[in-house]
Amino acid sequence: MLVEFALYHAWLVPLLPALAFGVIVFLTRPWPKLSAIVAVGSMAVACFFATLAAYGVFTNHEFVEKPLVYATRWFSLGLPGMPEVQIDVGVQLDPTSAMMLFMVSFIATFIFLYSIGYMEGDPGFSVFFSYLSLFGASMLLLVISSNLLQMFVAWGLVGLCSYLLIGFYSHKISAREAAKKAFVTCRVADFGLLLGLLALQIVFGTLNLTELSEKIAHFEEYTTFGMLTLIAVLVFIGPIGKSGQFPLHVWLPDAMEGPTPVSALIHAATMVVAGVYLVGRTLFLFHEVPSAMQLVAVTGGFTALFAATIAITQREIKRILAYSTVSQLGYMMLALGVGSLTASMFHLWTHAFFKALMFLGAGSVLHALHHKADVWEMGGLYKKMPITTWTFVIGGLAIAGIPPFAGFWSKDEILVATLSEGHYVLFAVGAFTAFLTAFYMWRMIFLAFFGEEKPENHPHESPWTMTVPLVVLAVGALGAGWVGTPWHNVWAEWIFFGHPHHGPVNYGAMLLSIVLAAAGIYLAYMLYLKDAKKKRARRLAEWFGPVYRMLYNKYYIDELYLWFNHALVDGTARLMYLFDIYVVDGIVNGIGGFAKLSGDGLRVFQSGRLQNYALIFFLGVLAVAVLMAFTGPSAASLVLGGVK
Amino acid sequence: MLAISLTHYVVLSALLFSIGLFGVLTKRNAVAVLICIELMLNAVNINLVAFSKYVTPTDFIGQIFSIFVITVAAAEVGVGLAIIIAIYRNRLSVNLDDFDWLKW
Amino acid sequence: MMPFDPSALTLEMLVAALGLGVLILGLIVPHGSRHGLGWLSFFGLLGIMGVALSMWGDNRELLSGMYLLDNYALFWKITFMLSAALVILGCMRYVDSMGGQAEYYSMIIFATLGMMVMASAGDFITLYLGLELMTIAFIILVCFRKMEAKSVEAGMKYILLAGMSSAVLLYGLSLLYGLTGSVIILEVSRIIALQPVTPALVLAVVMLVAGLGFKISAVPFHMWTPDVYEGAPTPVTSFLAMGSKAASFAILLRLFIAGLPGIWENWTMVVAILAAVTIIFGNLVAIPQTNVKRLLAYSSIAQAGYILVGLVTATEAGIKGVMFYAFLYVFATVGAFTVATYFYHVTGSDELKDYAGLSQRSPLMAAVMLVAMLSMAGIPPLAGFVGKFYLFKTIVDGYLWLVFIGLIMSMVSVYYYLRVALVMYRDEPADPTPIKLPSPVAVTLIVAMVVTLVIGIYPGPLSEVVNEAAHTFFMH
Amino acid sequence: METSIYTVVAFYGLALTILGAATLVVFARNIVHSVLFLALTFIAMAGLFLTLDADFIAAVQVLVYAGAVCIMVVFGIMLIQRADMKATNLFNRQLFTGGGVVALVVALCAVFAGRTAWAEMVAAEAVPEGTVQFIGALLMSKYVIPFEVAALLLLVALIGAIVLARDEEVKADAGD
Repeated sequence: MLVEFALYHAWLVPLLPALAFGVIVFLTRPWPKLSAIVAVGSMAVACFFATLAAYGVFTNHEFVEKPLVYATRWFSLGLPGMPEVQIDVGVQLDPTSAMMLFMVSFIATFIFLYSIGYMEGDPGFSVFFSYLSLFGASMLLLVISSNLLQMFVAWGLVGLCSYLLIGFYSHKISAREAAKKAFVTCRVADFGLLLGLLALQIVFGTLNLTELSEKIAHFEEYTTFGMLTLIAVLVFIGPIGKSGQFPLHVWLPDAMEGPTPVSALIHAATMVVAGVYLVGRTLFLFHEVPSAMQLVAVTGGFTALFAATIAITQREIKRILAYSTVSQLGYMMLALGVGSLTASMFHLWTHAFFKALMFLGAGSVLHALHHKADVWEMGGLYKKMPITTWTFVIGGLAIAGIPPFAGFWSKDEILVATLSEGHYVLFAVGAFTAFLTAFYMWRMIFLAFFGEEKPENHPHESPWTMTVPLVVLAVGALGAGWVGTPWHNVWAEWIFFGHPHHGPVNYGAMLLSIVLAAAGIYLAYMLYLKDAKKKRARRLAEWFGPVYRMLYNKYYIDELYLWFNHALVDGTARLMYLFDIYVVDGIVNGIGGFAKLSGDGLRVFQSGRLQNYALIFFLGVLAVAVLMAFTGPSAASLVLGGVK
Repeated sequence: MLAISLTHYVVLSALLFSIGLFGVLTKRNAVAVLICIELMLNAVNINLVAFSKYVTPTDFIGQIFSIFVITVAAAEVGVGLAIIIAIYRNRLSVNLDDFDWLKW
Repeated sequence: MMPFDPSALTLEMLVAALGLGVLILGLIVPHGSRHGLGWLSFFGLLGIMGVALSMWGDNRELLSGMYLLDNYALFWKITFMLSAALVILGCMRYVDSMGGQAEYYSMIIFATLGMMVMASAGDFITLYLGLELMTIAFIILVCFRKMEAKSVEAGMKYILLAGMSSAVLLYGLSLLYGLTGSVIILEVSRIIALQPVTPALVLAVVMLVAGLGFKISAVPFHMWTPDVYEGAPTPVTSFLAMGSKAASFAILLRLFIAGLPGIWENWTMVVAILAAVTIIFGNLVAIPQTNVKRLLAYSSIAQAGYILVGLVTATEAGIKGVMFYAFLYVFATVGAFTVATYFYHVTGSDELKDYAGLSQRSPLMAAVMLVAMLSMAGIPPLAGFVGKFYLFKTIVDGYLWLVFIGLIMSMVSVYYYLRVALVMYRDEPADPTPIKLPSPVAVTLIVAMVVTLVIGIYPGPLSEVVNEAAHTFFMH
Repeated sequence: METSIYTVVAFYGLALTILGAATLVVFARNIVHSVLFLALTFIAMAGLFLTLDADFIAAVQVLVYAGAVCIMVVFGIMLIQRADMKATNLFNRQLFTGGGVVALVVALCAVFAGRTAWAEMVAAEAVPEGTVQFIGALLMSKYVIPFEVAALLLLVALIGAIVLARDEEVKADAGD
């Protein structure tokens, strides 16, 4: 009964936080606590409905086969000589969107709760919650959209909210710059997406997902293969920006300037996966174009590796997490590119839990250390902050891919999918990235939470509003993957593209990924935890000469690793980083700068002197006359030839 | 024999229009610019009255049009002078080059 | 000739009577109770608007085409009266502090009358007189704060440049009359279609483009706009930005689409190029502005460029797009400028930096400003998005480059609109005292915001109305 | 159409007077002289209107322009420039650019208007004698709407001129 209601009123889920936004802005702004209650309450109720709806979808087998779609006419547009354009606004519920609906609202609820503790005492407390609510509403709207225009609107709103939230600490120049950068980069990408949508509308006459998927299945009736390829590439540009794929990932690490709950909400679990979700939603389009699939796969794989190499050298806790997000998003794209919606959405699902967990954990650390972010200056936090540490460790195990934690199952699924589609190079890239991921994550964990305690730090455990979400999410990070074990894969029966895929259990790949993850963790352990005496050892080595060094050849390996680390990985990462900040950033900033410069240049004409204006007016008259004489079909000959 | 045709009037009108325009573009005194605008409007009147005679001699359209143009022009001069007086009280100047507080 | 039926002029006569009544009452009533004149004007205009609504569907010609009564004209008249009423409602407090209420309100009403005459004008003479009635009333309004040097300077610039542009427009009209022997737009169009294109006709069109380009502030005929907008009293700027511009678009459509369809190949490309230049210039120069009124002036130039796009195809769809956009633009403009008016009334400043922390001082003002600007930037789901969509939809075939320019520049415009939003929402106010809004101002702001949101989310009904109005355009 | 030698002489004489006086309006260094030449231009133009069989317009031209407008302008000048009149009407800095633009505008008009076959459009009828009664009747019938609008326009201009040119003390009194 209630499930039925939730299924057919799924639009309530985005509407509730949107209402909360309005209520906070217009009514409860002067009372921070009340605003927080409104925001958290509305999101919790939305989550309740979302859960019911998801339950309804997953238990009802017909919705797995055929999505539940209902819509109302938004506007229609009739033009002479063109077919009527009808734009609907509606809800499309299928396992994918139901999963997202539940995941987004669930994680948002706990991040909202966490924010109460984290933002305590901030002067913009109410405003922050209003932005958060609007953000949640837009993201949920995006998730349930039944057509691409509606999705694009929500997509734009999500971008706007992220801009507001990243720049929330507007007194910091870096925050303002980061917000601007995020906005500009995403707008550049959105432009590509918009062109793609326009082309889809023009070619196929609809933006409804279900209609599009039917029409694109036999696209030959409407357009050429080349045009379809172009459309697919244009549509993909949007996700490149939103999901931080190379080369438009530059905004994502900078966006960590926002308050940490924002980072967790936007840049880990929800917003950045919008791009992945969009590609997943339009997979029927990409599926028709093998080269576009190739592009998605290669972009994803490259981004995964690229971001992981950068993450190794970073020092700030949130920056490491940011690059790891970029890398994990690359995995999801890779999975889509090899055609496995199942694996991609599975990784999206597990990643949401453990990445939100780790961001909130990082927030808890920053909260305790008064925003000291360098992992080299931390250490030994496990004594004073047990809950944060152990939940963070669970997150670390999950992202590294240690069974039975959630990340293992989904990463394994991606690797198996890559392998079974015959992409051996991409498989190698993915596997190596898995190793790197384990390494840099555990480097961070060992440095920050274990080892010697730094005397100048006075950490303390965070309040319950912050630790409860940590514990809940840790449970998720542990168990969220169990729905999709290779032995009994319920997940693949719900979420798939085309037909559910049941391959044999690939023990080889499984073993390889466990070994790689363990190796990464072990390496990190050797370098950063065990090696606390490294300096003393080096002094001894100098005293006793080469023989001693031979005896302690263990250090040779370390040195080799270190050399490898510094000279090669670090060097490459450094190079990538430079490329990043100079070339890619340069282009993005250059566009903005050009607009401003030309504005400055053009205003010189506005001299304030009236007769100057009159002069320009008549220059305009002359210009129009010349234009008229040469653009009109008959005027030029009339004027030049002369008809008397 | 050189007959006077419509073209003569059109050319005369164009020349008068341009003389007025020249004054508008180059005179410093606001009053001078105002009267040069009147010259431009008068050029239009020549056109209108000439067309009235040559094209629609019995309908008087052009003549009536030019009466309205004269009316509006007179009204404009009145308001323009009032503004010039007001600005003179403010800045003690009618030099148009001085009035560039509003710019960019 | 058909007998002249004075009842067809009911609206114009009522507005004229209202203007005269306000003027005379201003002489009679004592100083202390003159603020009632604002209410009289407001309710008078609302009442006349009610009469106008009852005339919907009455399509006819007066005096063999000299005066056209159709839904097209009626739609514009309602738009003008609506904007005049909203401007009056939003600025009463401001006018009370400025003085001269009777003259001020009656000038606004007479300017509205001029616009209404323009909307119905079927011949050049009526068109010219309507235009001049509006212009002269505006000139007086622009320098109404005559004790302030900037206001009078703006008036000076406006009257001299407007005089010059009317001379240019008239020159073009006179040539058109000379070529066709008629001043009635519909006859002119019939005769032109029969004749070959002559160079003088091309010259006439050039002059018309320039003269009307001045009124709608299309680049490069826009130079007066920023200066006059900045110097004029803010409510006047707001009325100038929407009323004057909308009325000029009304006659621009009549002259070019109804009057010159025979030679449309000659002017469509020019109009497209003008639209592109206007969009680019307005948006780029708006970026470095620091004065809110000036920023809005440049943004309104850019908006004129967007509206001009509707003229390019010279079809019913284009006319519809123009009317739709002009209507919603009224509300965005009223919202933004009423905020600016009242802000100036309270703080005496128009500088952007003084808007810092406005969201803390008056959440409603900041919200309305934000909604208005986002609508102008064309961000969904606000009205401006739908309007731009209708406009650009008409030119996707054949003028794709213009669509690209429009889209790119819309993105650029987001940059400076959001700069205002940032200042209002992020920065700390220098003086945190809350601004208390009097109820008329609050009502104006709320109406502007709600309409902008509603049209954006549910454009269906307005779109239907505009369809009907645009349909009657070709009936004569 | 028949053109007598008198019409030709009258046209060229009047045209030269108009253009010459207009040029002097622009080039005079004293603003009062400018206004006087303006009056001369207007009167010569009235003569031109007579050759075009527009006697009523000619009368209006003399009365409104040469009479009212010029006197009004002179009054205006007297209000703002009481002292030295010698160099009151100089050129500004954009003399040569302005001249260039005007030259181009002249060329534009010459090319476009000059190349048009105006002669073909001439109607073969004569203007009726005594235009006043026709114009009067038309103004009150066919052109009644512009006529009424013009009346309001004059009212608006009148009020505006009073509001704008009124002295500050009076304004301050009214504006409390």
